Amino acid sequence: MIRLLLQGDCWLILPVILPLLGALLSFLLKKQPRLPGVLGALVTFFASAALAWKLVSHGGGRYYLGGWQPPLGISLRADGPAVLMVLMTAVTGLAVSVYAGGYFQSRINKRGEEQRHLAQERSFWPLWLLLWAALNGMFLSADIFNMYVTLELVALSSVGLTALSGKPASQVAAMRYLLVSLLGSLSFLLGVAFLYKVHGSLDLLAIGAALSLAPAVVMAMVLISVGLMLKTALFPFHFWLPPAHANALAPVSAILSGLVINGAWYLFFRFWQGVLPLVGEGAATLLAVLGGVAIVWGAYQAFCQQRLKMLVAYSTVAQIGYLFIIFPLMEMGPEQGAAAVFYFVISHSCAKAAMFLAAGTLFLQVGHDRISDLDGVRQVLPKTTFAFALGGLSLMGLPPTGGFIAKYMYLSQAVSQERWWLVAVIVAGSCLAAVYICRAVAHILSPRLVAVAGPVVVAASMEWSALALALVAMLLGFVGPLVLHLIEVAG
Amino acid sequence: MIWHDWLLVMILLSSLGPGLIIFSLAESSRASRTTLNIFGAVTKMVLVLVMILGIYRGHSFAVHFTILPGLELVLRADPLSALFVTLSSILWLFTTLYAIAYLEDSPNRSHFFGYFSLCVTVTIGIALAGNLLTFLFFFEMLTLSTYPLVVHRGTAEAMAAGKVYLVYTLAGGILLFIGVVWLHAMAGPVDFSRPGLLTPLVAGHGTTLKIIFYLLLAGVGVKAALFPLHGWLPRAMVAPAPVSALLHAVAVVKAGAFGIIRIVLDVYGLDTARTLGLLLPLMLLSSITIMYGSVRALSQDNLKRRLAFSTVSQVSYIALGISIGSPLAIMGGMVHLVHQGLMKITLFFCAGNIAETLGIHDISRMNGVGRRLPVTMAAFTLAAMGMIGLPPMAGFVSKWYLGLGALAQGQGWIVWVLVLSSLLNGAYFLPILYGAWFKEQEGEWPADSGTVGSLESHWMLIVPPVITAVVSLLVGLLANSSLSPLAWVRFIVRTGYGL
Amino acid sequence: MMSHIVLNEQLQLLLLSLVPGLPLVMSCALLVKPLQGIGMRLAPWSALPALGAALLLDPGINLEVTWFFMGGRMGVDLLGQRFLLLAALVWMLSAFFGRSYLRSDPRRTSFFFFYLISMAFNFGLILAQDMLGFYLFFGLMSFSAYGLIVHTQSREARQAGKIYIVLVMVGEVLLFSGMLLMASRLPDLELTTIAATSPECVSLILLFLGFAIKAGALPMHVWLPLAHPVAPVPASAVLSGVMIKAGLLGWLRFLPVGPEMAQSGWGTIFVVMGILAAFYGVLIGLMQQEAKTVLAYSSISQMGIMTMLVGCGLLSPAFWPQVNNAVSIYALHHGLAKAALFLGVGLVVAEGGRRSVSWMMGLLLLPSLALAGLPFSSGAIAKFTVKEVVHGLPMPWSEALGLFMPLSALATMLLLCHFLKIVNGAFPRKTSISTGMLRPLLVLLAAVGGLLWFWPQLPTYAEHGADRDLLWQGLWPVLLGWGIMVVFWTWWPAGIKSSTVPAGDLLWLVYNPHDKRDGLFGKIDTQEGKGEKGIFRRIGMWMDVLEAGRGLEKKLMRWGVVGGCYLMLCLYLIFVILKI
Amino acid sequence: MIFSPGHVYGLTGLLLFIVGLAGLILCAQLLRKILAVNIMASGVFLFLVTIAHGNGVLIDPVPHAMVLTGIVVSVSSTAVALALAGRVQDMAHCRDLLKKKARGEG
Repeated sequence: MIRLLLQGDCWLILPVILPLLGALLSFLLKKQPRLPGVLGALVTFFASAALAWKLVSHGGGRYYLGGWQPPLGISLRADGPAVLMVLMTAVTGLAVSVYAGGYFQSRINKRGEEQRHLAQERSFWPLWLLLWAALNGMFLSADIFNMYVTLELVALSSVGLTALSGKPASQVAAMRYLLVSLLGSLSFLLGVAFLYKVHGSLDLLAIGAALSLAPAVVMAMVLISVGLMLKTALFPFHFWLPPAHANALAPVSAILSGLVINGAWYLFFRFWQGVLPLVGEGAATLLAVLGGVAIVWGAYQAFCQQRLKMLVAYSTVAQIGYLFIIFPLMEMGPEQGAAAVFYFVISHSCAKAAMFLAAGTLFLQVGHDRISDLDGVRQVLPKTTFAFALGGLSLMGLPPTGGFIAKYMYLSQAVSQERWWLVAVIVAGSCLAAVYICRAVAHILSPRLVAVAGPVVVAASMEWSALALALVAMLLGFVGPLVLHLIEVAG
Repeated sequence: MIWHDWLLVMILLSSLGPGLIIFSLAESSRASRTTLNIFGAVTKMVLVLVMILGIYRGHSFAVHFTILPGLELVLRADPLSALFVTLSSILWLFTTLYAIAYLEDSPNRSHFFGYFSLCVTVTIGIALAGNLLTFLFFFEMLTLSTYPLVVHRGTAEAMAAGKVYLVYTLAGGILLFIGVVWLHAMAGPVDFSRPGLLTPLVAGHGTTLKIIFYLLLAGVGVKAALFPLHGWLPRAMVAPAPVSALLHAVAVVKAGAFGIIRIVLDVYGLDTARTLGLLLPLMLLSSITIMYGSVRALSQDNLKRRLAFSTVSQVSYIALGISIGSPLAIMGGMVHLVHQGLMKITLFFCAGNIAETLGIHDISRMNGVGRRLPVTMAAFTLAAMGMIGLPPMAGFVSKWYLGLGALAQGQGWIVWVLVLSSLLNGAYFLPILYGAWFKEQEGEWPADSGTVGSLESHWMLIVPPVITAVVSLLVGLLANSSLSPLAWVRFIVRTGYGL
Repeated sequence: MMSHIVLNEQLQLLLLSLVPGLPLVMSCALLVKPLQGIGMRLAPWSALPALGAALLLDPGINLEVTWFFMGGRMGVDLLGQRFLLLAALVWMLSAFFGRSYLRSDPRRTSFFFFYLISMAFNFGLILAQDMLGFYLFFGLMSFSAYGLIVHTQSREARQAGKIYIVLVMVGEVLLFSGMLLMASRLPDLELTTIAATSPECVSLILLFLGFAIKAGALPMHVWLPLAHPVAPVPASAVLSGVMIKAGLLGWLRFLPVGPEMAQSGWGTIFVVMGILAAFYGVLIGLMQQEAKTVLAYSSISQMGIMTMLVGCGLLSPAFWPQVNNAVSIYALHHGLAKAALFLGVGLVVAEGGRRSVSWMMGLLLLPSLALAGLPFSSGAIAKFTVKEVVHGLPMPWSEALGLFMPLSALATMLLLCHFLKIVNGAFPRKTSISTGMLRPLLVLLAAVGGLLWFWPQLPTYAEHGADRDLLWQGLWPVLLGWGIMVVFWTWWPAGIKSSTVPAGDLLWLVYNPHDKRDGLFGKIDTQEGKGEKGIFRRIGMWMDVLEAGRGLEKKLMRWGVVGGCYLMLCLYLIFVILKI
Repeated sequence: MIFSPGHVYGLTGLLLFIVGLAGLILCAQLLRKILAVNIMASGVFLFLVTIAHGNGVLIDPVPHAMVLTGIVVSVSSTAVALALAGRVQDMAHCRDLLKKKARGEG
């Protein structure tokens, strides 16, 4: 068995199977869902790390589930970007899991509604681990129909998680989220159908190799693109995101903003990576324009928000824009462009998750998240506020954070290709991010002594996990060569 | 030898480590916080001393760290960085001592000293930066580590000032960022040890190089408070006195000025900058700043505000010296980096004493302070005289070399700028001295916290300004000795730039 | 000066460094409470090394101090020796005088602190043998003297101090820029190098004006009549007797002498300015009603003569050594006499009594007549040396200046008669005379009367001193002046009204020195609110824009809009991909 | 161009997709939206089945597998949607009741 593990490429399946097992266990152990949940997260983390190590040392690989070959069998494929995403999910996911343990414990301890919180936790762990499994499946998927399935799995479990808080606003948001993602995934599926009609294959690489501009293919590309844009919440399809992300439970917000968005975007990127040489400048420019508008509009809306979590959610809308402005830059330098955008994704994931976790901690401690009334909270929760600020720094793209490196790569691409309007967009995005983040941070870190709710009610693990994630975001400012090395590993 | 390479990192860690520990200390653990602070400061000074000896003996210190392929963080100690490092680490020690006494009973001290250490770490990083990227890296971090200090009081005014500070410095940071990236895209990694890097590009990309220069200049110019970009500095004086001292003398403004030196001398190189015609605009700009700051200082009644405008004016001497570009002028500018630091920190310490001990913030209420706080005012007087540029104070030495350098370069009008600036400095400093020494006290002091034994105030509030004042006298009085900053600057200009 | 005691070089250097060093150390002692008593007692003696150096050191000895300031040299040359002698004597005796004079002043420690540091810097400036050293001590002395002027803290003192400090500041920067311009053309900053350099117009103007402020040359003299009367008597004595000579010394040290200078108009300017000042000082002085103000104007007038002398030297470079000689002798004479007069006034005003009027008037008469050039007084010797220079000048000048000399003596006599009358009418009603004050005055008088007789140049005068012509030349202005004043007093016993021209004359044209405001530049903003209000208004406008944005975001949330976007985007993508 | 049955099925599938899309966008009620999504899904499945038919000679099994999986996914998502819609409905009902109550008292 062990020899099998070491030899074969079944490492690939572990990041999908293990969280699924965890989900099952935590679903079955209704009394103690947390233990299998956290354990599952831990094991998945190690499995993902092992996969990454294996990839770096032995190169990428393929795995056919149960030995079934395509087209009917499910095949998994590991290359640099996929494993990087798996690894990112593992890091963020582990931190979120640790956080969630403390979060639910604190909530259960805190108020009278013990049963409701217990029930929430019981649903949380299976849903979350299922989501994790689906995400990993999506990243490692080699064929596009599996992508659809995992996309749906991700969507369904996220909707479940969103609705978990039980607040009216979250129900409405979850409903809208569900409808939008159904629209998106059905568009995707129709696109897949078109592709299959033309190519008779579901393998992404095979399709990419034989791509032409036949009408059916164009139709497929359009449907897939728009469907995934919907799911990625690119402007103008961002409308469902802020309410869903802001009204969910704290760990859920982090998961949604830090991981789920990236999942849909990853598929989009994978498709366009192949398509880009074909379609020419116009489409890429369109994407970049939408991205640019998203950056400005999201930042602007974030600045208008009165609530901390809404602010962070809108900041996600803005940051999504960065994921799309890379496309024009990739025409001239595909490798550098990919490196930049993946760097951006991972640092954004860690930073954003840290910020949402921190915001959740503040919410739990203070009882609200009105920005203007958060003065002096630093004295109660120094680590959490620091984590929030650090995450903010990464979003602003200031050193020493991963965000800085990513912005640096973006800018140097834009400058060396002399796309000045993109330079302007990137810079404006940084400035605007600085504006809205500083607005929040100025209150949170304010030295004013305001009596914010007395004793600390949040668990230590909540504070530490957010801080750890923020520190990872910072650390990403220093491990550039490692990350880039990982990205460059071919499939 | 391995310790060579780690020395620079250790210099950074000597303040970073204590800073991080202090963050986690409880508010009440005063003794351990003080011990850590002083331990860090002293360790740093010892390490810096080792470094300087090394440099003097011709060792080279450098640490490379790759953050991306082709992008390196480089820490390198050259004579110029040694100058700035020494200044910062010495003044940091005094500022820390001063701050310990100044903030004796105020809240949030752990927080304060944590950021304080962070701030000096970053400043040292700026000083030791071996390439433009590293410089940018630390330069941006400086903004972030100083902001909490600026708003430390938490009042509405402080928050507003903090906002202005952030807006200015972040915007400047972005411009610098663009400039750095652009330059990197054109010329590859810009290492400070290879000044001729841009020369081959002059022919083909002259205009681009010019634009990049102005971007970089705007970026560092914000922190150096060059004329249209100076708006944050007078507002930031709402911060506690040690912070003002730090901002004006050790870290922020100095980092900006240091950046100008680096950009002109090490990135572009004098010849390239001259060929591109970049020096004259800088010269004009700094001259205007010198005048403007002084004129504005005249009409300020708040002591710290007046000092802030004075900084606006004085720091531009550094840029002026560099932009003139003759060896003597560069010496004058560089040495003013040290001189201005010493004098201005003294002034802010004294202003802090006056505010802390007597509750006086306005110059119009300072009549007769000289008799209540003779030692403080004596230090203030020395520093103010130096600012005016009277011999034998430090300020004179800088001015003299600036003037000589300007004349050597055929820029005689600079002399009139210096003259006018001296007059204006006299016009806003002398009335303060006069009121404090020769006028009678009017009414009670607003909040006299009383004498401490036979001393006029807490000893830790008195000793730092006295020492810095005496040092600022000595560096002028003994300017020609081989241990003075002037001698070191001469060494820099000769060995570092071969001028 | 012939040194009878021969010191070895080490001792000489030690003495040299003690000259400015000892007063500085003493002044520091005054700052420390426990040492104040001793410090006050020993303060006057700290000028002793200077006196010793003036008398004992070999001219030409140098102390090289490379580490000090910008690197410099201290030393004694012939010119410096005479100035040092003057400075040492006046500072020391005035200090003795002051110790008694300020006996009951509670702030005398502060006075002596400023007194000692001014003294130290004054010595330093005389000893300095390089440009920056001179400038350094010059500036320091000027600023420390401020403490002496405003010592009484009266409103007049403050006003005078204000004028003084402004002019000092201006002088500082004038000198700074002048020296800078000069230094940029020099290989090193030694005084000897400077003398050999060729003149450059701008730097000459700057240096001329910079030193003119200190020397009280027209029209920069305005601070003198304001500052001298308000300072305590010993301070006035050193200000008028010694410190204004620093400006003169500056000219002598920094003006390049040579044929080029002779051809430029500089000599003429100096001569004309000197002559003007000599008469102008007297004219305005005659209208003053306060003794010390009159003395201040007399100083202006006397400095005019010295200015004229410098001009002579510039006119004919060959005469420069003689001019140096004459100027230093004249300066020595005037310094001693003027200090004696000031101290005398102090003695009379502070301690005088009816009974002793006559002999105390006698004390004042001697230096007065010496200033007017009474034969066999120091004045006579000084004027004799001056005349020797004047005679040697080329034709038009020797004629004109030959005419000028007796006229100026007459004018001086008129002014001093006026002075004596004022003093005579101003005796208060006290009886005791403090020997502490009397003794230094007597020593000073002895110096005025006798010191110059021991001068090496004396033989020339001694040869001719008893000549009828010379005697008569010295005597007639004195007698005539006396006569004119007697006539004048008989006809107009009330004198000229004091309000005709107030002290500070020309200054009134541009500035009212009795202005009550203390600030130099009028009003000071206590708050700057305007700019910030503007910012707030702009923020308000932003808020409106933000509201509009929120409305738009709500519209974007509608399903219809989303569907529209979906379709549009699909279509657009198709177009773009197919590159239609 | 001659319409084969395959074309008819395919176009019908697409038409269904568009009808569903229109319903999703234009209908205000949640239940109708959910139904619209189901119609869209049916359209897609029909389209897939058409593909499987291909040129009518060889039946491709892969699209069938896809349709089967798709139906499973669709069923579960409909279930989730219905459950959520019920909750939303309940809440809206509660809110209305509360509003009415408040109005009545006011």
